[in-house]
Amino acid sequence: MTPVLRLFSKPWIWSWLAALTVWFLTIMVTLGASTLGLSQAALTFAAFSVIVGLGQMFVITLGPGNIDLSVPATMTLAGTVALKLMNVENGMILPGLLIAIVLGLAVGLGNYALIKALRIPPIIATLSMSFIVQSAAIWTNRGLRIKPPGMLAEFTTSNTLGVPNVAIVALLISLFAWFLLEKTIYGRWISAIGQSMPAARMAGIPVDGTRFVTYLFCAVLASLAGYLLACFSGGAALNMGSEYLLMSIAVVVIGGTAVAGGDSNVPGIWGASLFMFLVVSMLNTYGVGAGIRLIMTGLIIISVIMLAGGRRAGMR
Amino acid sequence: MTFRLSSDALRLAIPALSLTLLLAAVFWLQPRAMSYVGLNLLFNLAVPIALATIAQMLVMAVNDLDLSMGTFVSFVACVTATFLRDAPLTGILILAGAIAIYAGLGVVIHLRNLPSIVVTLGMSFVWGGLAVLLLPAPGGQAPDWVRWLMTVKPPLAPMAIVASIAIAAVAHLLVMRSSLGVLIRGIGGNQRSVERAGWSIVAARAGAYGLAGLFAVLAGIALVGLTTSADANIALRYTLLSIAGVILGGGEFIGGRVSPVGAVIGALTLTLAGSFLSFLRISPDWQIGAQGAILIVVLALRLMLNRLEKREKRR
Amino acid sequence: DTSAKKIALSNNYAGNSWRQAMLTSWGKVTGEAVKAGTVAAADPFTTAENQATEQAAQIQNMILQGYDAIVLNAASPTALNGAVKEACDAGITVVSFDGIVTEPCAWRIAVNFKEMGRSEVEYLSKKLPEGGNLLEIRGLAGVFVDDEISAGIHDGVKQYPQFKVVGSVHGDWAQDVAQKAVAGILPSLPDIVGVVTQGGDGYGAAQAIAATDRKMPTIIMGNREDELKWWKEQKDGKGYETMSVSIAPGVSTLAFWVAQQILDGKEVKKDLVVPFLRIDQDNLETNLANTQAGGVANVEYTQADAIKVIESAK
Amino acid sequence: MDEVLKAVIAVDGAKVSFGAVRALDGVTLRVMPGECVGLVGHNGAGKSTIVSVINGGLTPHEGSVASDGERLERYGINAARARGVRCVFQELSLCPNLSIVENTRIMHRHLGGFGWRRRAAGIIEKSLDAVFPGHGIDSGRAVGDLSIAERQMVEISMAFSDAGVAPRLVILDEPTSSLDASLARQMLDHVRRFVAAGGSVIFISHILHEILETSDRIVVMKDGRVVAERPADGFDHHGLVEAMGTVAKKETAQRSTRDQSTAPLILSHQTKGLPFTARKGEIIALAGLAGHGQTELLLALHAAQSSNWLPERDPLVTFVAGDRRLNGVFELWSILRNFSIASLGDLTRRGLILANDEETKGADWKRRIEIRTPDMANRILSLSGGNQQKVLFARALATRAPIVLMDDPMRGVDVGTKQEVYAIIREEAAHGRTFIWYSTEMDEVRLCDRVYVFREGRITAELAGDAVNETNIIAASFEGVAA
Ligand SMILES: Nc1ncnc2c1ncn2[C@@H]1O[C@H](COP(=O)(O)OP(=O)(O)OP(=O)(O)O)[C@@H](O)[C@H]1O
Ligand SMILES: Nc1ncnc2c1ncn2[C@@H]1O[C@H](COP(=O)(O)OP(=O)(O)OP(=O)(O)O)[C@@H](O)[C@H]1O
Ligand SMILES: [Mg+2]
Ligand SMILES: [Mg+2]
Repeated sequence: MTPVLRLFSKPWIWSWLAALTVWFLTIMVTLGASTLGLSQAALTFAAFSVIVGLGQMFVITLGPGNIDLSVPATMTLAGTVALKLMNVENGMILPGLLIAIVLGLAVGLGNYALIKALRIPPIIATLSMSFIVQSAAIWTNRGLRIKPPGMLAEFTTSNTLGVPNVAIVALLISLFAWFLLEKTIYGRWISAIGQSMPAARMAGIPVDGTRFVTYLFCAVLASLAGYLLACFSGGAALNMGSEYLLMSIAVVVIGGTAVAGGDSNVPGIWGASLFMFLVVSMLNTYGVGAGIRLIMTGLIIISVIMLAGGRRAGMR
Repeated sequence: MTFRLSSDALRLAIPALSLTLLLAAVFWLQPRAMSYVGLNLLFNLAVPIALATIAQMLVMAVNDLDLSMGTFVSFVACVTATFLRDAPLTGILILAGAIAIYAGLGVVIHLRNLPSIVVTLGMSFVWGGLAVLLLPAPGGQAPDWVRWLMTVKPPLAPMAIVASIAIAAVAHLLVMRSSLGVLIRGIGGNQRSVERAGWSIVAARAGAYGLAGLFAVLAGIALVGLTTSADANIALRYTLLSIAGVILGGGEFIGGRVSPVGAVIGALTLTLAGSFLSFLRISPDWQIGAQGAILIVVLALRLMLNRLEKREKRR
Repeated sequence: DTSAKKIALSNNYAGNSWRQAMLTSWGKVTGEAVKAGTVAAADPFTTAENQATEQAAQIQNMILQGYDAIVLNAASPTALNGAVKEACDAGITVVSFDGIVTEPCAWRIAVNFKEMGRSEVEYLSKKLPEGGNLLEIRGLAGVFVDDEISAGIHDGVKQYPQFKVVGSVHGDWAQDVAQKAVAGILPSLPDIVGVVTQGGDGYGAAQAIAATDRKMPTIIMGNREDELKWWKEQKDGKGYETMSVSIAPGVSTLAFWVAQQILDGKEVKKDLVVPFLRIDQDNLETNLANTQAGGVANVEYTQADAIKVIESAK
Repeated sequence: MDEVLKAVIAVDGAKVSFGAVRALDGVTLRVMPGECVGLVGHNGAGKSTIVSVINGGLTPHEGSVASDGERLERYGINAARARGVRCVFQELSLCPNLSIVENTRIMHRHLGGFGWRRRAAGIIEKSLDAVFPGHGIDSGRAVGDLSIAERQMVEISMAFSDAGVAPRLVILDEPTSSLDASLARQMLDHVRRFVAAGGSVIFISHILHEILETSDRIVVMKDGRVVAERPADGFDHHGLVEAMGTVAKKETAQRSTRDQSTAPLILSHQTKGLPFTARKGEIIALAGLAGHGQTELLLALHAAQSSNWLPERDPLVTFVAGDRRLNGVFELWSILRNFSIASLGDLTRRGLILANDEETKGADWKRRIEIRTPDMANRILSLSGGNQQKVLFARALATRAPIVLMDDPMRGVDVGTKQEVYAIIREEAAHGRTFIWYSTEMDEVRLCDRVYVFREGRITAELAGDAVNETNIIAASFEGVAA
């Protein structure tokens, strides 16, 4: 196989190609003048999708039926509670981060308890959980938008060497996720569980422990994304996560991760996140209305999955 | 112990029991609901949900999942409130085309061996976009015959109950009694053996999806009959509601184990759960959370009864 | 005498600060009214998912619960008509506000959203007589308020042709969504002099623009505390000028009093109009001081206010 | 050519290959009306494949199919069914979620129309009554609720049922594997009745006496070819085995007569029947008819000894799956990853996989049990089934677990490989490993030190030493009492 062909056999290449195409089409409107601005904006906003997408990817890798619908509510809860705790004080940045992570752990624990102890299918368990979490977010601060501490706001909104800081954070998390997947025993385990749960069990893998940790991980990433997003956008809002429900799933599947589980990839998440942001920007730039924008997004998702090809034994 | 409940009967007993319990609780909280008008008010919005749940159930019967149910029903609602009223022929053509697209999705998913989740996720954007194009702002108006159908007051039992029973009966005949239904469930159970008996799987899957499209279209029409007009976001929650309804009704994600009567009961249960909560007068902060809690409770009940069933079987 | 009457609030959404302020105002004002014995009950209900179908079910439940009046902030102006008609037929007074319904049997406390959009452009035309390019931030696609305000803005642009809308994005009335959408389109836009908004999105737009090296255009604000605070900072620092306009969340209390008046047997016209709450350069500080941190600039109404509104409509 | 004219089905020079595997290498087979053809051969000989060709599920790459003297160009499932060809497949092939009546509907495409339920019930009940008198199966029950034997009975009756197109040729691919002696008897009697009435049957079984007494003619296959074909009375048991070319017979006959009763006890488990114990270095067989609780015991042992929540440094048990596809291979992975997954704990430092150690160990085992592949980085599915099975063995043996649970792991493994694996097992046992081995093959059972015989989910007999022989095992598995 030539290197080019090998590249094209990678599942993530399609999302990157799509992102590049859309990026090019958008900057051509201004004949390239918007290159830097658009790229920076894309990196910034892709970063949030990447963080939640990574968590969702780990869960989806666990195999058919595994999905976490509590991502948006977790983001909201973590964002609101952390900002309330920090109360615009720079000294409270770390405790704020800590409480966000603790909340993520709590939600993940709740999710897996419902899935395991009550045998509720993940899709419904996490949905029910998200209602409860959303209520908790409302109850804690009734939607007040408290500003983030100055240092944190400054950090999340500025660039280092032209690269947005949040993108750097997302990159670090991606590297960590890649490392987990490729280099550690945990990565092998989730991939094995996703391919066949009975086989994984018989191979001596601690299946429940692994799945539990994965749901925790997803919830923690969601809460981390909520924390960052709240600081970035100058305050947490009760509806700030809602966009990330479909987004977190879409970036995973467009990125080439197998919906049937067992096969995940980190680069695809970046390609898909950039693409999802850029496609909206492109259609906005071309002045396309909301209706057409939605239709095109849908058609593009279907085309990407058709190009990437159906998977063998692709359940669902 | 010669008496033995079949697994199908037990599958139904569980949702029926939860519905009865919930209904008893609602009557206790709100005795006024125990009347012709009261029952209609409690259940009339369950009618479109029940139809959508049946549609989702048909897709789940062939081991797939439809994530576009909500946007599709919204789209149908928009068509009903605009074209179906103003230009019935065009309206019917559009709806027929939509059903054909559904059947086509079944074919594509089967032939290219695509994950149905992703394809329908993509389609949910498409239907949503079409709905927004059709009705950028809420509006339109239900055709009179639809409005009449949904508000007619039959003797003895209110429309909502009559319609629910009719839907359950038709779906039961179609899915549990007819040859096509057997074929569709057979694919969910063991696709290979159905193939070996000489059936065309593509055609059967197209049939399942087409029927799902048909029921979803009916759901959209019924919904507009109740609301009198439509908007592009009117039924977004039907996606998750319909899945939850199927599961509550004893259906399973894989294996072709579905129950149409159960699905209708599941839809009624979900609707009733909402009313139950509002009769409880929970603080507004926790009203949303309570919906999650009640889903959990009902599903936990299912687990308990499933355990009972297993013990019964082992005996 | 309405001391035996029960009123319910049917609310379709609680997921933003405006709605939370609305619920808080409701709780405060009606709590006092119940304590004073003016009405027997005033229970708020909120649906989980901002869906007309869910709210229709909620209204039907209220009919069953035997409320005498339903105060309604509707998810859709038309999709609830079926349920509202049923409530009217059951002899229940329905008063809709903010998100109003078109069913003729209901009362409407409307904000002229179209006018609100138009006034934004009018303000800009005074401030920037030479005109220029505008960026429009819209709300949630497919929702009536979005369409109304946007139509008003475009009417305004027609009226003041020195302005041109060069870009339009959907911000879903959320700061973060608006920020993202604006950041995406901004690089491809020519210079813009103003941003016309729908509320809840101004601060997001400001954040997105601040992240670039563009000159800060005049961004119309939407009365949120963070917006006002930002404006105050800019005003103090660079003499930044703009205006802020939105509907006051306390309008729920006006609707409550109107419902109470109707139950009391008062003759009330079906269509009432409340002015929107506008904040200008000179009254910014007072308004900011009266606004709860993280909340929305608000006005709560008294029974007397309601009577005045009713009288003036006659 | 007179024969061809009369043959219900005549396959001529059929060749089928799956990638590099030659499943059929020029097979010619004729089935006359009124005869029962016995088809025997080692695992992977191609028996199931020729069945697929005859029932239209598979088009041969070369060769032809003719029926009633007419060469069929467009032969397929529906053409076959129209000619009355019916098949009972090796693996159960009913829809478990449907009732017996509904399954009947699926099997008979032309049964539709108003009142099909009544007709279908009539058809299947008539057939069940005919084949298994006194069966006691209610046709309204869901197949998933039936026992394995009942399912097999339904499937056999389904093949013999008549819904318009009368069955002319019924193919039975190992139909008796889950039936007890009396049910098998009933079925064989029905086959004779069916043949006497002019029907044809192709009967595939590894139970040779069934073949010998039921068939009119026996066809022996080996490596995708027909190697012998004679009237049944031309064969005896020994001759048949010889014709199949089973080298295994001689070697496996030599049973090591080790006495392990003094070795330290390593595992004991309370079961519904007799208690189960295992000693260090023992090879223990779980015998009895297929599906009578052996796999369940293995799963229970595994579940009892391994944690689902925490990783274990020193697991007590490891498992070799028999159903590779269900609980053995990870299809998306390379051979190396499939091999190393169970022993990964030894190949990591602080959770980090030591890639070099993994590769070294993989290469080591590749050599030791001769996994035939150029590169351990190739995908596992690129291996033949037998080699996949070897990888699973290597996976288990490479762990440090002192007990190896084996769930009929030789299913579909060829003779040569088997001998290699037997040798490895003996060697490991000599080094003190314990093997608990569920097997459906008598030859394998006889390799073991001790045998537990299962019947209806419980252990009904324990045999050791010289008591381990075919007669005792068969007696115990059918009568349910210790021999
Ligand atoms: N779909 C397939 N893909 C690849 N190889 C196949 C396929 N089906 C059969 N084979 C191969 O063809 C050969 C013949 O298989 P077949 O199933 O006919 O054997 P058999 O004689 O029925 O064996 P058994 O006694 O185990 O049932 C085997 O080597 C098998 O691996
Ligand atoms: N490459 C393949 N693609 C699709 N299906 C396959 C493939 N290989 C095997 N199968 C399936 O597995 C079934 C059993 O074949 P299996 O792999 O067990 O062959 P085997 O006879 O055990 O191999 P071997 O001859 O090496 O011992 C086949 O009938 C076929 O359905
Ligand atoms: Mg084989
Ligand atoms: Mg075979």
